[in-house]
Amino acid sequence: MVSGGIYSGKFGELRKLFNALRLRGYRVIAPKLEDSVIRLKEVTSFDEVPYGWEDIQAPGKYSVREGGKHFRHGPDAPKRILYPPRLELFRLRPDWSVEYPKERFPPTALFAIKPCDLASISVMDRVQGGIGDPYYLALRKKLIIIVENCVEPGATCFCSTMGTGPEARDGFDIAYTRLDDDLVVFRPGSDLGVELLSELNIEPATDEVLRKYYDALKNASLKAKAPFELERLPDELELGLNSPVFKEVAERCFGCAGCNMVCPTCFCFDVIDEPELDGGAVRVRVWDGCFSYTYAEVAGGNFRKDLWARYRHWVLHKFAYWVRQFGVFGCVGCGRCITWCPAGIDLRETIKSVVEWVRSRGGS
Amino acid sequence: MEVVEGRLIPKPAVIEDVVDEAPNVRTFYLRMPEGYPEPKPGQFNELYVMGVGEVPISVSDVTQEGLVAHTVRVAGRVTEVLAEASVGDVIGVRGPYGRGWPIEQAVGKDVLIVAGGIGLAPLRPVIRHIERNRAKYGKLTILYGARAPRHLLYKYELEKYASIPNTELLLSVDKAEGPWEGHVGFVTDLIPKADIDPERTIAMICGPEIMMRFTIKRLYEVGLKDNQIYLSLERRMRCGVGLCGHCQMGPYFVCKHGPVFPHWFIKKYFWVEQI
Amino acid sequence: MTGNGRESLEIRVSNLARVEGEGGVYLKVSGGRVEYVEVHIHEAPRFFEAILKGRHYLEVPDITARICGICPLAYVMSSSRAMEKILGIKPHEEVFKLRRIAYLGEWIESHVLHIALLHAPDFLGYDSALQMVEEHGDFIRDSLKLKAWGNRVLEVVGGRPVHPVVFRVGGTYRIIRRDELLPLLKRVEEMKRRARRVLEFVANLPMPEFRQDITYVSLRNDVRYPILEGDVVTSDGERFKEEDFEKRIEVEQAKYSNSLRYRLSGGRPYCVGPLARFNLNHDLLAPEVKDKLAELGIKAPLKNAFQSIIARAAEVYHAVVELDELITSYREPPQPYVEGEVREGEAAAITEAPRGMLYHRYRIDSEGFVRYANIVAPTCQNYVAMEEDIRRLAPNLLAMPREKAQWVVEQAIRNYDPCISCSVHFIRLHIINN
Amino acid sequence: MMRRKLKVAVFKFASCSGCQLQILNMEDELLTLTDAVEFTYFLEASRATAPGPYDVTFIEGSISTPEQEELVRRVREESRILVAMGACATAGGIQALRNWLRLDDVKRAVYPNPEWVKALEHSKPVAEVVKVDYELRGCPVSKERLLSFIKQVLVGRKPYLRREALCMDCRRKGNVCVMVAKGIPCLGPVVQEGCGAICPTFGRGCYGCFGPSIDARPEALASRLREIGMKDRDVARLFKGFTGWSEKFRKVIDELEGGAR
Ligand SMILES: Cc1cc2nc3c(=O)[nH]c(=O)nc-3n(C[C@H](O)[C@H](O)[C@H](O)COP(=O)(O)OP(=O)(O)OC[C@H]3O[C@@H](n4cnc5c(N)ncnc54)[C@H](O)[C@@H]3O)c2cc1C
Ligand code: SF4
Ligand code: SF4
Ligand code: SF4
Repeated sequence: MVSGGIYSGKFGELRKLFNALRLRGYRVIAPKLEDSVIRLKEVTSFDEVPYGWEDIQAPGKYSVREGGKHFRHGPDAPKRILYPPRLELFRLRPDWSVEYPKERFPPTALFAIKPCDLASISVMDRVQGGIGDPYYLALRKKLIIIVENCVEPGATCFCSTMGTGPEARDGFDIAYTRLDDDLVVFRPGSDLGVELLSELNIEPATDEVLRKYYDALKNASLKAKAPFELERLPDELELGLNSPVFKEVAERCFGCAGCNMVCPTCFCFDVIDEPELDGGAVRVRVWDGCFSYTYAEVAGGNFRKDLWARYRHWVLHKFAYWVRQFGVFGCVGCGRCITWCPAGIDLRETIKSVVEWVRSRGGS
Repeated sequence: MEVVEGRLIPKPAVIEDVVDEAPNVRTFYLRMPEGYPEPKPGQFNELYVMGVGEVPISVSDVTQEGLVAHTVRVAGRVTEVLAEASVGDVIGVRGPYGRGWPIEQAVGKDVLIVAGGIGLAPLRPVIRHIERNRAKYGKLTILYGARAPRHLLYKYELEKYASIPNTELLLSVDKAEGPWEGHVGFVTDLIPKADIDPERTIAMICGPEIMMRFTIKRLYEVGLKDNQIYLSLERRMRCGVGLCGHCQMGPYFVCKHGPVFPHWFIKKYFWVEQI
Repeated sequence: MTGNGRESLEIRVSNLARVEGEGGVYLKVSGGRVEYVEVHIHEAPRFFEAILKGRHYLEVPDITARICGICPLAYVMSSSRAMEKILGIKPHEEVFKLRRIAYLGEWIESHVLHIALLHAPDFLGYDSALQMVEEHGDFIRDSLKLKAWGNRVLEVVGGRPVHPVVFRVGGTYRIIRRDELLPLLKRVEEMKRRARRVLEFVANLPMPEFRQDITYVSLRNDVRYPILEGDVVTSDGERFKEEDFEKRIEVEQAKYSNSLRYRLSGGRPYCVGPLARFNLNHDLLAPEVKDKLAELGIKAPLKNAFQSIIARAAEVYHAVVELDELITSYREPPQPYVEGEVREGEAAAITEAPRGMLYHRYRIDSEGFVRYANIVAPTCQNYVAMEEDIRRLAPNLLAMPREKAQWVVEQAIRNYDPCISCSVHFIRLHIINN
Repeated sequence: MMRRKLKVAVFKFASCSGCQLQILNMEDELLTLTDAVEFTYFLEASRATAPGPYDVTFIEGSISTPEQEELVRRVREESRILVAMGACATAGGIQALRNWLRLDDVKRAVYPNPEWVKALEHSKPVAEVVKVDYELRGCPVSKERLLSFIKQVLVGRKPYLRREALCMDCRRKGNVCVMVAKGIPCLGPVVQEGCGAICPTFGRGCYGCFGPSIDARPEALASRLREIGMKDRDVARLFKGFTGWSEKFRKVIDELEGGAR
């Protein structure tokens, strides 16, 4: 019997859970090791999920090794699935009638995603969902989420600062935590989660298990910290708009917009209108990013022609403007933009330096 | 199988009239598609040329017959093709979008319009509105500057603005080129020349950003406060409805929080370099 | 010389059309005697030999690929094989298969381009293939589909048809998965059908009467139709190792040409390419190709240069059949590539580019940087043969209207599918040696 | 949308013919395209040639001999829109590597009779000789971009193709960054998108065939590559490829090579 409590079971129960999802007809998207990188891909067998592997992340560096206990998120975020990088929106025939691509949005389960990525979905819910992006909503409606809490955050993770991890708070169907080799703690987060868990061989967690569980998560949360606090951060950053830090960091930046692309919440897009030989046209939406030169370019000028201004906009958007726009931070602390930055720039350091600059000038 | 209809779909509108306003500037009067809501002064539409692309263009008039005018300056790829369109052609439209001028807040007050170049286009509906509801507003002052006399918009009705009761019209050009009775210099130079009552004026500004910054400084000098100043901003736009992210200015999406903003609202960001 | 009254003829085509690159042909016959035949190459020299010096061995395939956009893979393959010999690398068998797959894709793409778009119009009197669509639509469509499929093979295996990116010395940059290749087979039967039809079409083209007296040269390995490996064989009965190639040829530079030209020892003009390969290896063609040829009454050897189009079409058909086998049997290799021991050394390799044997020789230093390079492209080897053909055609030309004569001269050159871009970059080069 | 057929010319200069081949590689579209486009000068495809003026002229290849310099000037006069197509025409191409060497040495290295061979001191991009209206980058150009370009001209708009960093396309495509995951040097961050990020897709770093992106910062990439342990000369060689002669890359190369030219 399962209701909204905390349960524990053996590792094998995860396999059952995975299979249950498949049996219910879900397309299961899960971490999967491919060419030495943990991707987020469709997975057809539980054995493909890289339990027993660990990733090692650092600014501008990524690798995996076998034998580690805990994998974390790789370069792919749920954004890739819910908000595809390239989407044909419609075609116009020469007589202006509209033709929609017949896209299929199959019911999808995200399995073993991380709390930061879960949080990124709730950020997207406020952004894309809030503005009613129909493509997003069509996929989102049918999404089921099984999240794996983080016992061992990585070196670029700072979810506990951002308040998004290492333990998932809400918005999931099931959250599980691997405590040791054969002990898994489960928590349902929705009716569907309760229903799925009832099919497993699990029991209410004993006090001992609970203690272990809380300890593990507490420990983890001490690790996933950034060298800054959220309190007053938006205001402090806005006071730092003229800080030289942005210019200094931008010296090392390539402006490749890789961070925009890997960030699980960056949502900007470009619209590409293309004529067809028959006199009609097609409109395509592709991911864009504020690092790209043309992003703020208009006929006759560019509002952010210098890279430092683009860099500053990005940092400010994530940590200040976003809060004003959507009531949450635009960053979930996943650290992707740090690991996957080919220049190895560490966002946490930038923020820390700006805050220091502001404080040194008596601001805040 | 599921077909998802998105937003961002232009609907066909017919061009009913085209007026050449100035070199490289033309006004298109459009018969809008069914269901198109009446635009408010300061709002804009996304105009689309089949296969060419889409541009945000302010509504510059709504005629008695319900045609919606757009005054377009050739600036780049889309506007260049758009400007070639002629009567009978069909273009795509979406809108109206954005928040317009504070015509409600300005009821009972004096209205000061400061426009530079193409910036008069989004303000023309304000002039029209005041003209049609003359009793509701105080003094109307129109300060308008262009590069040269031939670049002035709406030449055929500009002078008529001056004959709207209780209205002052002052013109300025950067360079006179031929006979010219108005001011030569910056449009901002007209501010001290105009008769402005700082206690009861609402200022509405549209033009290039530096012109707007100078204007604000001048308005401070004559005693206007931030909450009396409104300006219409321009940013790159790819969607017009707050989805694509491009038009952000600080935390604001110019397309949906603007394009018209009270100055106090955006002051913190508006003056920051390359914000 | 001939009864048709005309004794002299002068033809000057300064810009040859429907060839890859920039060249011209000049012919002067007076008093019934051929005064000169000159195939001019005014393609600008690009000095690859000089550029290569000091480049790392891993970069050589990518750089030499740019000699020719039509057969870039041939350059990648010849240079990779030469480097592998130096470094003592033996690529995995499946990598070898993959190379052959890509190479055959390139053959199809390049051959069909020539057959349909460049050469066929000649036989029927069209200026371009696009004009043929109306009357010979099926042939053009078959050809375009085949060409697209050949390109598709290259895209799947190498990323793009022109200058594919995946091949490197020792193998590929990443493992090409079997599941990436298999979808190609969906259309393979259709392609066989189209290839048969193209072969039929070209076999029935009106052919000018002409018999070459020339030596054919190609690779031969006695196991497979030659592409990536073999000894050099000639129709004069010689057989020697690729390493010895340079010893068996003579090089000349003509003042009117930016390209060097080659003869076999003893000053013999020779020809490489589909006709030569076909004549020397027809026994190794796939059985169904042989059957089809027999049905069409085509017997090897083909000694009429105009029939090169038939050899090409036969090779296209063969390529589709072999691709079917290769893709079906392909298994992913354990490693994408084998790393060699970087050491000083020198080696040569030949592979069969669509237009014939492509010879590369390199010397690298102990850090893997190129010290010396020599490349002999197929087309340079054929210039003498082209001139020879035209010389032999001269009597017939005198009997033709001028327009027609000029056309035939051009066609005689197009018979070789000359790739002029390739040909100017190779000279017997002695890279500055320090 | 299409009124009269667009007159298109294709001229070849010093090149490998790969870019013009990309036109013939549009197998699926070729026949439809010829309804709207007339190739009035395209030697590789047709014997029949018509004199200018041309609506659109695609130039393949770099300008590397005195005759070519002459010819391209004449072609410019005959062309309404002149498009430099491919790495050779836009950046001098791989043959521009000789620009770092002395021409005499180069000639002597290659030809037994160097005095017979005429060449300019440098292999130049077309824009160094005449005004170029558009650039279509790549070695070779991308077929998709070429087609899109032609369609945009047909519809009457000034063609536009994104020119941001390749990384964006690479990551959109779902590639794993080879620099980060494998430590493979990649020019993607400073190279213009357009190829579809093929090299990273096939497990290697970008070697630069599309040349610098719109706001490229090759100097930043160069210092990062040195920071992760590459030698100056190897970094220089990385940039010194198909588009090495482009202004931005040239600058970095010269700095790394100590200004030696
Ligand atoms: C709210 C608003 C109202 C406007 N009203 C008018 C008007 O009434 N009359 C008028 O002539 N112009 C107006 N503009 C400016 C007009 O939108 C640009 O001149 C036009 O987008 C240029 O497009 P283009 O394709 O010709 O130029 P390109 O430089 O080729 O631009 C390509 C694309 O970039 C974007 N873009 C470029 N410049 C701008 C810009 N200034 N603003 C927004 N997006 C841009 C567009 O999406 C455009 O399709 C307005 C702009 C905004 C934001
Ligand atoms: S800004 Fe960086 S750390 Fe924050 S959510 Fe985006 S990618 Fe993750
Ligand atoms: S692989 Fe290269 S192009 Fe792709 S993201 Fe990394 S640096 Fe950029
Ligand atoms: S990734 Fe770079 S080198 Fe590779 S094809 Fe694209 S532009 Fe060329």
